[in-house]
Amino acid sequence: MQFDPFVIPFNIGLYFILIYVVTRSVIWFHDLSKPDKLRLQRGFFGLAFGLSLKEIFMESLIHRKILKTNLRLGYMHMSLAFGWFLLILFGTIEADIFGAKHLNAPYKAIFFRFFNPDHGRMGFEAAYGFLMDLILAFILSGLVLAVTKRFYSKVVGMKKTTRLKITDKIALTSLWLIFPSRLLAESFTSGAYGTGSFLTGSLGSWLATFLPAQQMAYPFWWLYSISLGTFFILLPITRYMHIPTELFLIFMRNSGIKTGDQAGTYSEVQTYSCSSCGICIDACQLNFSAGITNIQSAYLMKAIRNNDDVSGIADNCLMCGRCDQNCPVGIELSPLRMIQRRGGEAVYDIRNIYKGYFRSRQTIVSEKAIGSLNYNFLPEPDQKKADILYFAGCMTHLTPTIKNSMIKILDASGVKYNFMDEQGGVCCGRPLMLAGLDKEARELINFNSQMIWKSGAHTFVTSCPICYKVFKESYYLDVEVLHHTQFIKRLIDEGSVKMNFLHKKVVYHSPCELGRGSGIFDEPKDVLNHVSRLEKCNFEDENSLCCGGSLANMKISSQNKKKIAFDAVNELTKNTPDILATACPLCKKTFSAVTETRVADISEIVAEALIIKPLKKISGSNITSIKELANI
Amino acid sequence: MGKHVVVIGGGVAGLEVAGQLSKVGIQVSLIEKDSKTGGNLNKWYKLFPDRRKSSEVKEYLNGITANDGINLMTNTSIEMFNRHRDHFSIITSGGRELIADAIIVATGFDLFKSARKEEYGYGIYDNVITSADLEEMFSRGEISLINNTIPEKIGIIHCVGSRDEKVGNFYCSKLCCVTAVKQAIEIREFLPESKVFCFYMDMRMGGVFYEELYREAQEQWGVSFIRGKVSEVSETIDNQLLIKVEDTLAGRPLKMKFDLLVLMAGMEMSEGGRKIAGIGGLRTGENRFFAANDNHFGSNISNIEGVFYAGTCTAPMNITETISHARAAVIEVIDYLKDSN
Amino acid sequence: MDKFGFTISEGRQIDYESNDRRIAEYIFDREPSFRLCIECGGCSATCTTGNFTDFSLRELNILIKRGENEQVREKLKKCMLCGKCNLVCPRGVNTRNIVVLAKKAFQKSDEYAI
Amino acid sequence: MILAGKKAVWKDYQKEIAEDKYYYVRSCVRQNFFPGSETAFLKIMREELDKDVYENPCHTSCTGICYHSDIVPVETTMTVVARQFALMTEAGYENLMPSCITSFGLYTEILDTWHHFPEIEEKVRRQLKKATGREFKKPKNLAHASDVIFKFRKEIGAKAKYKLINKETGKPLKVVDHIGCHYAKMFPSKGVGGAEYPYVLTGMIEEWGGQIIDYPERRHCCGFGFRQYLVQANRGFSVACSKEKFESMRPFKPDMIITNCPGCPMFLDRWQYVINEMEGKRYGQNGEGIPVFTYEEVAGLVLGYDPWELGLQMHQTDCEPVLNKIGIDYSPEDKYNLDISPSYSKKHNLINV
Repeated sequence: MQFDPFVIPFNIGLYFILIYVVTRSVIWFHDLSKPDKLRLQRGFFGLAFGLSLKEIFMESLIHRKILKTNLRLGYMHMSLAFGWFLLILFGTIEADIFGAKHLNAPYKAIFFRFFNPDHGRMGFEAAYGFLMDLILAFILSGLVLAVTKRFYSKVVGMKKTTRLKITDKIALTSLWLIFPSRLLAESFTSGAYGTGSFLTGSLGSWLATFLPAQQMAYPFWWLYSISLGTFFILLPITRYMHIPTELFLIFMRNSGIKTGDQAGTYSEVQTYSCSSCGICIDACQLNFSAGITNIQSAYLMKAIRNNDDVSGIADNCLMCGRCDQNCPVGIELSPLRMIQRRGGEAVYDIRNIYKGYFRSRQTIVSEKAIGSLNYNFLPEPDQKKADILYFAGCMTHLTPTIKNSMIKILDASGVKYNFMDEQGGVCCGRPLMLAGLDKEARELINFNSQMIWKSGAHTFVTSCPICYKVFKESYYLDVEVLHHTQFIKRLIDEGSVKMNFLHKKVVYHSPCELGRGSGIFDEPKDVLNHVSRLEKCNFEDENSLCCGGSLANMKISSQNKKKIAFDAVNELTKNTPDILATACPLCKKTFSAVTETRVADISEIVAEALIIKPLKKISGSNITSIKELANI
Repeated sequence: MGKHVVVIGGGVAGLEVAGQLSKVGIQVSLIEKDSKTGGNLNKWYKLFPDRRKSSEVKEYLNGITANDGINLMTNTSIEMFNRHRDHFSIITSGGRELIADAIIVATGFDLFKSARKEEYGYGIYDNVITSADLEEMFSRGEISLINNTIPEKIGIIHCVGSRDEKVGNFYCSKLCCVTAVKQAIEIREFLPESKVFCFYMDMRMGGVFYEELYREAQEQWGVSFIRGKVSEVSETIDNQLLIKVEDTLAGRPLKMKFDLLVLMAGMEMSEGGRKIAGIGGLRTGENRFFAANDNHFGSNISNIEGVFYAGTCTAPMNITETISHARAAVIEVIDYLKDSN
Repeated sequence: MDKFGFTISEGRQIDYESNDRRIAEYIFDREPSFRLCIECGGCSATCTTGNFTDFSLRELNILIKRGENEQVREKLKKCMLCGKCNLVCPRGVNTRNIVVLAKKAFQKSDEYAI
Repeated sequence: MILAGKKAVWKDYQKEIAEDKYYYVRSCVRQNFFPGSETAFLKIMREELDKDVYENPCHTSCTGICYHSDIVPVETTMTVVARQFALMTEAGYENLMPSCITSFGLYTEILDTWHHFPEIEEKVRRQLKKATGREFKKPKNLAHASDVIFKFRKEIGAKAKYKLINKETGKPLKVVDHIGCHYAKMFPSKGVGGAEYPYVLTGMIEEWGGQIIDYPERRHCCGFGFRQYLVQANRGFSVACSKEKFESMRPFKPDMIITNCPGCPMFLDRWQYVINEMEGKRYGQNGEGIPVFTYEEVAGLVLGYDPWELGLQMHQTDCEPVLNKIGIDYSPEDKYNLDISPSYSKKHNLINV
């Protein structure tokens, strides 16, 4: 029996964390909703399992996504994660092959050199020792970067590094100590026995020249064990919990589980999966334009883990989704933030949980009022019959050019439509949802839904991406919901409208709620390509910027909004376009305030290029407007 | 040229006129009723909108009038003046006779006598003061109540004696609003624990940087602005001042207690000016200020040939406008003297 | 007690000193732009809710500041948070946050009352 | 409070008050609510001050209440008032001395109107002539009865048997003065001391040993306001006005209220009872209520008149606390023994028509 008291700290830590993780996962599984449990079971015996393994290898070990965004940071993470993984893997194999017996206790692999100091003098053993040293060197190189990053974050190409709490610091210190202490312990042992490869061997024999290697080795084996033990024990209460949790996250995600509206297993798993890498901080415009550096998603995740008051953090966010897009772990940061905004007040809404699980939305029961009404002053919903409903939205009423352009386009296309909020409508409900007031939003959604049902329309077109998102996702209407860019694209494809080509240089700004929020990137660009010279810019599609005017941020001051808008406009207008095109009234309004460049909604550009059929004189009638003509 | 011009009033306008005239070699007699020049400027500690010290402006004015060509006569007023064919003869209170080719009236303004608004209790309630009294407190460097305690809640009442038919002043003094804002900020600077409320009828922030100052008062200094004309003030048993006002924007009457009330006294034609108007037959307007010959291009010209106006004796003006108006008067005088040759 | 065929009328006067202005202080602390309102009424004019009711954010602002909280409590619920007021405001008052904060403050004051 | 400042204001509002030969016109309200007041006034004027005061039984209401209640048109009111002037002219008097504040205000208003619009005066003269055959001269001096008492406050003070001083403590009684709205609020220059800091009652109280207290709502109306009270549905507003005043004066702990208007003592007196009945709220020390007096009653008291002769038993709020504080000699058992009053009055020649 190979045993020494110094392995005890490691063993305690290891068994503690193993038991903890198993218990935790049982609780997590138990807390899952029924459909999610089914998803997970299906995933376990399906394709999801394989996919997850691949993803775990690519993301949790290799850190492919971080490597893509930031090579040095990626290398740092990869060397530590992948290196450690290799160390454990090859260490276990080494212990199994070269050890006293097969199927050893885990500590045998970790402290292999201590128990087998004579090992590795020649041949294959020596080569294996070389491999182990190489892996250790690989890890240590990453560690050097990590230490430097902590004290000087620019070295790894980052502007900000996350702030730590005290347990994180202890855990971090013990993590940092693990590999240097292993290096020294192995080196001293190797020095004493004349073994070891290029790293431990060379360092050991050099140290042995002036130090009593035999005596020096033992304390470092203790230190190595204690560091490991401490790290494991602290794991559940520090950000390093992300190491085991991320595996669950990947598997759950691949099984098709979504965040939903309420806190639950998945949101908790995601929260613990955040490694506080800080990539979200760099991506955040509140950081780089407005200098607000304490509200980013990494801090939110940390605050939730620490049970801190999160309202100040949760509300101060544009919800542009840039962090979601950049998160290397793939955490759904914006939905998680929304859960916090709701503050546990979420309507227990069966549809949201089952969303995507049921094939047909038609089985969903119709709307019922919830509790006492806030908006009982609203009139009885009433709407004329029409095939197509056009809904400008609150914001569009403040940018009447967009509204008028859309009317011009609709009139010219000859479709039969109704302008639903011509006299000013009722808010779509999304602003309330963004403030975490789902119950109130539901009342407005009910009202607008009834308006739409009464119209009998099959297509619903809106000019506002904010409206679009909520109509698309939270209304459950048996109606096709389109943003006006999609609708115009369709009109062009059908040939219902004809346009001149405007010889103008245009840069397209993709609005957050339309682009990242709803995945509509191509239609607006197709339309613009059709009527103008669309130029590329540095912030396109998923990487596009927020205008700063977002309704999602409750806290931001108007000055900071302006700063964000100003920086964004500067980026977008670098190549001096004639027109900065957007597809959102709010973006238009926000940008217009800070730039000399013409800011126009796509509908405006299209309306400008529109070829209006000349009015034919119809005998015996005095039709004067296109609209009337179209109705004939 | 050997011409002699008498300037009546040694305030901002009078000093500027005297200085500019002597620069071009005209002999000037500057008549001031007080023992020193500076006029109303002496009462003010700091000026709006940039809160520069009034002493800086005085320094400038003293600089341009430190000139041998100016015969300064303090503690002197005008008893009589007569226009002869091409000159004026002026009798001073000292009995001296001055012969002048032209006269510039720069008699300035007096602050509205706040005691006339009896319902505000100036001179009756212990802690009702005027904007000028407050400036004096600023100069002394302490704001305190009669019983030497520090006020915590301070109210500022706009439009005292301005836009008020009841005291016969229909016009807007136009500088009290910005003075109120300036003083509110200064109070907050002096007493960071205090709360300041301004009661206004309209915020007339028509000057350069006035609106910015207003915004600063709200944003940085937390001064509250309540729209409504205070109707009456009374003293409570604990020596606080209870005001009644309508919060016109809430559409409700409001009562509130203060430790100190500051009345933003408006500007009126000065007593000296009224006297001059009487003895010289100079025309005054409905607002009792001197009536200029033409409001657009003759605001310095009086109804008597050779008599010119400079500064706030014609209308409420800030210092910038007063100095511009004074310089314009200088041009008119030079023109006039040239023609009369 | 209607003993004489009439009751003693309640005053309409806002008694600033005895009113509870903690709601206002709560908002002032968290949203300094609350101070910047100049009561122009732009918010009320563009208001989506104001299109249907007498809801006026301008009025609510002022009533909160004076501590006339009871009048605000119910009206506040009518706001749809659409944010048009924010866009219209010439002073950059963060109107939506004021509404959200006011709602929170009332919620808190209710909790304390219980 | 800076007294010098107040005095400066008072100096600005001096009014001419005739020396002698008054044509006295009674008040409709007063002789019903506090009949002893006017009786005492005449006694003081004639017996104590030795003045010539003439009273005409043909005199009618000035119509003030109806005028302020929008019932009688202004021209009618003017004609009625012109008739009063005619009666005065016929009697050979020139100094008009109304007992009622509303009458005083109305006469002042009418004289001012005639001053600015002589054609109206002419028209009224014609109407009066046509209706009654009478002609009139405008009064040379118009002073309210309280102005006259104010004028002779020193003389009354010299003859006083009591001072408004708390016998026990030796300190002056704390007195709230309440001036009728129509006294000076419409024409501040026609009231002694003006409208903001009226001096007419203050002068009396200070002369007779009391101390005036300035409480915040001292300018507030008593609540009569004609329409508020006369329409029953509005009475809640009337009582609320009085309540506002009581609440405001409460911290000052006043011993008594003095008024110069017929309606005010009525409302300040009766509403205390009503507020107590409706809300159980009592004012004054020990919840005894704050006694409310007319200036004639106060003058009578300091001159040593019997409280029941002055008609103090007609007050809803008991006046005994004040009588006791001053140390006035009176017999409590005679308070409601009304039998003695007529003979008593006759004996003392109080009613003199």
